[in-house]
Amino acid sequence: MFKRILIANRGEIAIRVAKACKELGIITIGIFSTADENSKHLRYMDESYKVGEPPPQASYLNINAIMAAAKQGGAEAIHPGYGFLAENPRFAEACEKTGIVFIGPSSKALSLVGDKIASRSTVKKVGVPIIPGMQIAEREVTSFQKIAKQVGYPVIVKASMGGGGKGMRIVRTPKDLETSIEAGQREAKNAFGDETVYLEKYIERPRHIEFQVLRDQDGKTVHLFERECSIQRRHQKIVEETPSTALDPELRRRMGAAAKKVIEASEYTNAGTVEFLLDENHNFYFLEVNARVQVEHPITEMVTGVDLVRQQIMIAAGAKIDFEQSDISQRGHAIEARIYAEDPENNFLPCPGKIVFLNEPAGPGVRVDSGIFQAWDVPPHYDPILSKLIVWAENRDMAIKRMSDALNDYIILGIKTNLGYLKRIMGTAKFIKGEYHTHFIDENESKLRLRDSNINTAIAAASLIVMESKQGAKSPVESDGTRQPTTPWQEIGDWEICRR
Amino acid sequence: MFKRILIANRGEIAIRVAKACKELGIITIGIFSTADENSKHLRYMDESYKVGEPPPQASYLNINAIMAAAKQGGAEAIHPGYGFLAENPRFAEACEKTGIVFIGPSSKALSLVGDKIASRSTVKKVGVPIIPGMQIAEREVTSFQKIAKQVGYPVIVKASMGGGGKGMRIVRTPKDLETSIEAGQREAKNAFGDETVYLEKYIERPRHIEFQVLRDQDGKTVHLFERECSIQRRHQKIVEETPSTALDPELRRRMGAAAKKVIEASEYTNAGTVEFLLDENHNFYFLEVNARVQVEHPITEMVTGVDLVRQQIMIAAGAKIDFEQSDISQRGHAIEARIYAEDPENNFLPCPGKIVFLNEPAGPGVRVDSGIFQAWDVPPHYDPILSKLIVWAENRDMAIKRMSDALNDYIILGIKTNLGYLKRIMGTAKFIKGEYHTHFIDENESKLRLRDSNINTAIAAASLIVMESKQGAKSPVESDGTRQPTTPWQEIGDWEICRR
Amino acid sequence: MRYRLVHLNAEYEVDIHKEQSEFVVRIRDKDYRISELVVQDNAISFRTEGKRHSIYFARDGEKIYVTLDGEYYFIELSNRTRYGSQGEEQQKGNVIASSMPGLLVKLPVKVGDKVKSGDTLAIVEAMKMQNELRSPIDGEVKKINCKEGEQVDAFQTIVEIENATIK
Amino acid sequence: MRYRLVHLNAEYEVDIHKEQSEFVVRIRDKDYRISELVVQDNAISFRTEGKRHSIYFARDGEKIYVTLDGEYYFIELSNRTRYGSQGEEQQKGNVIASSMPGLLVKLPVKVGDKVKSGDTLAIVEAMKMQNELRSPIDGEVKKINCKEGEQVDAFQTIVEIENATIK
Repeated sequence: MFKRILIANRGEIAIRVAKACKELGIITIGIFSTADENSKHLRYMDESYKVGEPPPQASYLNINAIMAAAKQGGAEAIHPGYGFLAENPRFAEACEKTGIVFIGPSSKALSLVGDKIASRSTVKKVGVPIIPGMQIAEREVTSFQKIAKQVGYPVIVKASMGGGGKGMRIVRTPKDLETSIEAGQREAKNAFGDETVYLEKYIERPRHIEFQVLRDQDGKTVHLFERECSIQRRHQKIVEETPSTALDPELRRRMGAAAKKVIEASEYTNAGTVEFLLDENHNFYFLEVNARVQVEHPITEMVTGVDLVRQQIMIAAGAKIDFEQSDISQRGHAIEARIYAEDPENNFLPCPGKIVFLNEPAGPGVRVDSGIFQAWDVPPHYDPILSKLIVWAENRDMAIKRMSDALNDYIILGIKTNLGYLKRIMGTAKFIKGEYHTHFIDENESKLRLRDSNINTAIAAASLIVMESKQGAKSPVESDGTRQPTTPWQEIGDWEICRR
Repeated sequence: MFKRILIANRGEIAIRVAKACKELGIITIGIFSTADENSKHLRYMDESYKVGEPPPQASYLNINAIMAAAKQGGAEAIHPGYGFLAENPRFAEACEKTGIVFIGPSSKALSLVGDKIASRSTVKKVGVPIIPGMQIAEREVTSFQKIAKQVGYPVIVKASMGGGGKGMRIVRTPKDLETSIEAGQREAKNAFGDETVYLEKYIERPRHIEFQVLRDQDGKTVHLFERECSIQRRHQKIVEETPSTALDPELRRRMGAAAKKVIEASEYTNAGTVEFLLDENHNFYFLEVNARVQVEHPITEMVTGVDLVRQQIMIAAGAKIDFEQSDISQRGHAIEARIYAEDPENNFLPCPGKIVFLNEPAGPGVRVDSGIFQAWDVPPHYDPILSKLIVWAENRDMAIKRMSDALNDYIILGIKTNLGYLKRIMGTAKFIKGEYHTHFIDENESKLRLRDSNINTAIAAASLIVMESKQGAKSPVESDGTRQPTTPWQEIGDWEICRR
Repeated sequence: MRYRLVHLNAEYEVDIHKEQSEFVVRIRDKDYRISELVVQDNAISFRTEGKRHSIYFARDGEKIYVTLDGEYYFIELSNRTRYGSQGEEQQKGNVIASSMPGLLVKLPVKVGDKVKSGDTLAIVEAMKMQNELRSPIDGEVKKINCKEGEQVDAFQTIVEIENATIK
Repeated sequence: MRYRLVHLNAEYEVDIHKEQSEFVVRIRDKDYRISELVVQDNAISFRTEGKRHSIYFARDGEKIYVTLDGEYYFIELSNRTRYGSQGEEQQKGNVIASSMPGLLVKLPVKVGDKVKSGDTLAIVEAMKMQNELRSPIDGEVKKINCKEGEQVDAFQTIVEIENATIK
């Protein structure tokens, strides 16, 4: 087993990985940008190295600086977490070259699964269904037109190196195809430095179902069942659950087998996730491989009882997976809600700032993977994720109620967060019934709006708070030195300075 | 299902029960003494009633006041938690008479299992081994002498209505028997108002193993495996774990079957725990039935995935147990540590007082059932339990490390607690090996003492804190109005006022 | 005592006075009788309309964060000329302010430029998210208060547009 | 700067002085060089002997609670006549103080009573636990500072015994 691991990340995932390391008796080496000198993840590191200025390019994406820290700290392995350099083949390669173990797949497997078109053709070869569309990237508009006609409209134009919705264009009629291709290429070029786009059949109202897979260096492959991640805002998952209400045992079995095939065909080792779209007729299509530990990995841990981060480290160290597919079962139900520093009432715009008061929930079936603390100033340079609230319960109904109650107990004051919004999701009829798909947020917009019911009570509370903080203060001393006693009625003057 | 439940308790267990109620859509009615007007459990109650003054007799043991609150609040059922009135047949009877459901066994079953001698004979009838000794309470010293000779010394004299070690006397030679009986009777009389004592064979170095059982009103009985509770100080459990390292599958099967027999023979419904002693030769003996949800119930929940408090409420409402014995399995390993307001360096004496700073651990496999909050003044009238830290992990080694790390993350400042002591238990060779019994604390006393290694660092920190708070303060103003600049060297005067 | 509070761009006129042991809070012509008021640190609790509320809050100058039954309310004391959020600007039309704190990554206009409604005036980036600020009106750039590469605050005015014709 | 600190009845003489950017803390004739000192709210961190320590603390007058690597240290500034804990009393022998805050449930002696070593002088109850305070010496009750039914603090003197013959 490794003696020293560098954790090339920050926030909750760096803490998650550090805890797994400590439990294995491994010394943890942290990195931080100058914006993170006081961040929580450093409390879990035995040693820490500064790797650069706040912008990610200068620090958490700075391969040279991170490799230097790894060398200085004597790291035998690097865990990249998620985001930042987690799926960057050049980073994996830099590790391979210096003899440091990259905790993840090889740079070769990373390159393969990172290229959407290449991975589509690999997957097709082993008989896993892919969304009908192009097999290779083409440049000619006529090729796009031909294939669009074959698969039938609507179609979607996607960036080959894409992600996060960038470079995507849905096309519903042939006349819009050409302009959409051009727009997609432009956006792809700007976002990824590569203008290659391709075309697929567009699946209406799909569910996003992914399978967690582990594969060791001997090629033993086990899946740990699905996660349903259809609740998304701006192509980013915000609520995930497992099991999915959309799968029956037979479909689950077939998708699990398909996921294992994809991982095997990609010669992929370590933990990986195979993403599928499921259409309204229960057909599933391979979407992509996420070559990292995912934000939503805890729900799989809760229902299968397998510690995924520990498995990642063990596999990277050469250990064999010591359980069989038949040992893995789903027990109960788990839901994750991602807590973001953002304003759902203002288009989910991010809201960094100081956390003035914090109370995190706890108790039966409640897990909080948190990267924050009271009095911390959330920096504006990184992803707005603050923490993850995960609940487990005997069944889905209880899990939804437990999540709702835990969200009630989760108090973050001083910055705006999506806590209230997440609670509203838990109260939505379609979510409670499990009847949802990736357009859930859009289609339930009115139901997810802050309801009026308690606004007057909140306004009343705010007025009382203002009044109390005035009355609690000492009587004001006028500039001429006379002391004026304060009574509520004398403060009516406040009214006058209000803007009309 | 009930619409309104009164929770006749305080602290973490009242919160635990309230959460289960809320998840079932049940309105929670709380009670509090005047010492608990600001206590955390009230935050989880939809309504609350004051039931009396701080002493337990005046409030949490005040059956009349609690029944009045139940009536006023329209409670259809009462959950007693643990301790206080949880196993009091008169309280169960008061509920039965007023048509309120007591969430627990009937008053009749409570009376039976509460009487140690009566339950011993019930248990013996169904073939479950009991510790060799008296079958009925006897008064004649000659009877004690005869039976002591039969079972062989050492023997133990116990109070029939006993608990918590009161009225117990270990007797190693015949000449000490008579005085021990007299002393036991006196102590029993004082503690329980009943001087009846009886005699048993004394088991050396036993392990305390208990089985969790559920039985519904149709008589369906399922056990949820064992908990090992041998780590005790002053006859009170402080660390519990499951599975026990002392059981093999065959012994586990036999003990589970015996536990179910005991519950069935006692005509006991709802959740109950059957306690056994296990001797060094792996013989087990029935000890007693705990007729309540137990402090350590969470570890069973973590490994079996069954929510015990929810089951209690469902069974009391007439629901059938909807799983079979064969559905229940133990997954992974769970450990609980009880956090007490007490001073392990001063004979575990209780330490009520104000919590100045609080940080509770969280993350993968960590559960905190807590009854405290920062700035709360822990009242001196009740049990010193503050909260319970429960961890789950894939295996026992990982669970011990996880507990140790979580204890590190658990910060309670302002009062003394056993947090450090618990962490030392996790680092003890005998605990790590799983080779322990109920005398663990005594036998490992020297290993459990606060080690010297860091004391100088702590002293240095304390000195720096004192120095900083002096330097941080403004320069002192002398009574004559002159302002004196402060420099470290001028403060040497402190030395002089120290006591020699 | 009277206040004017703003929540989600709606203004609330509030009038508080004491009647014996109770407070009466009038909000939009409806009276709420408040009793059992307790304020401590970050928590306030009171009873109104038959229900007891326990509310956590944080106050930062004119801004008040309040959480109640799992919902969050961001309320501001309206006693100064506030810089509005995007929604409001579209009505007001001449002051373009950032909707979030972040880095001003692009400022493609200069003073005197003619702009059309919908033109991008600035791009602010925070937490991996780019927010484009577009002109709500046809007009001319009158004033620019920031420079590209600068850190801006939420509600900080970046560009002022002189009204030409409202479209 | 010099302090005398008490931890678990052991006294530590501490001498702190500054040398350039470091502090030198002398404890029992050993020097600890402290660098990178940061004190904020309830946390103090510093480096000494090659290791960085992050310590939470709370200070309440002369009492300092410190937690370090999962262990808790209760340290007192020794600049007053302290009432000792039980252990110490057994050596000192004439001042009987409660070991914990609680209710004085029994006080079976009165001034002038002759007591023997081991006799129960008082019973204090807290958190379901009774603590018997016994006389460490043969002697005579000289002074009683409390009444039965009274709440007592930790270290509060309850009874004073006049030494007869030390057993």
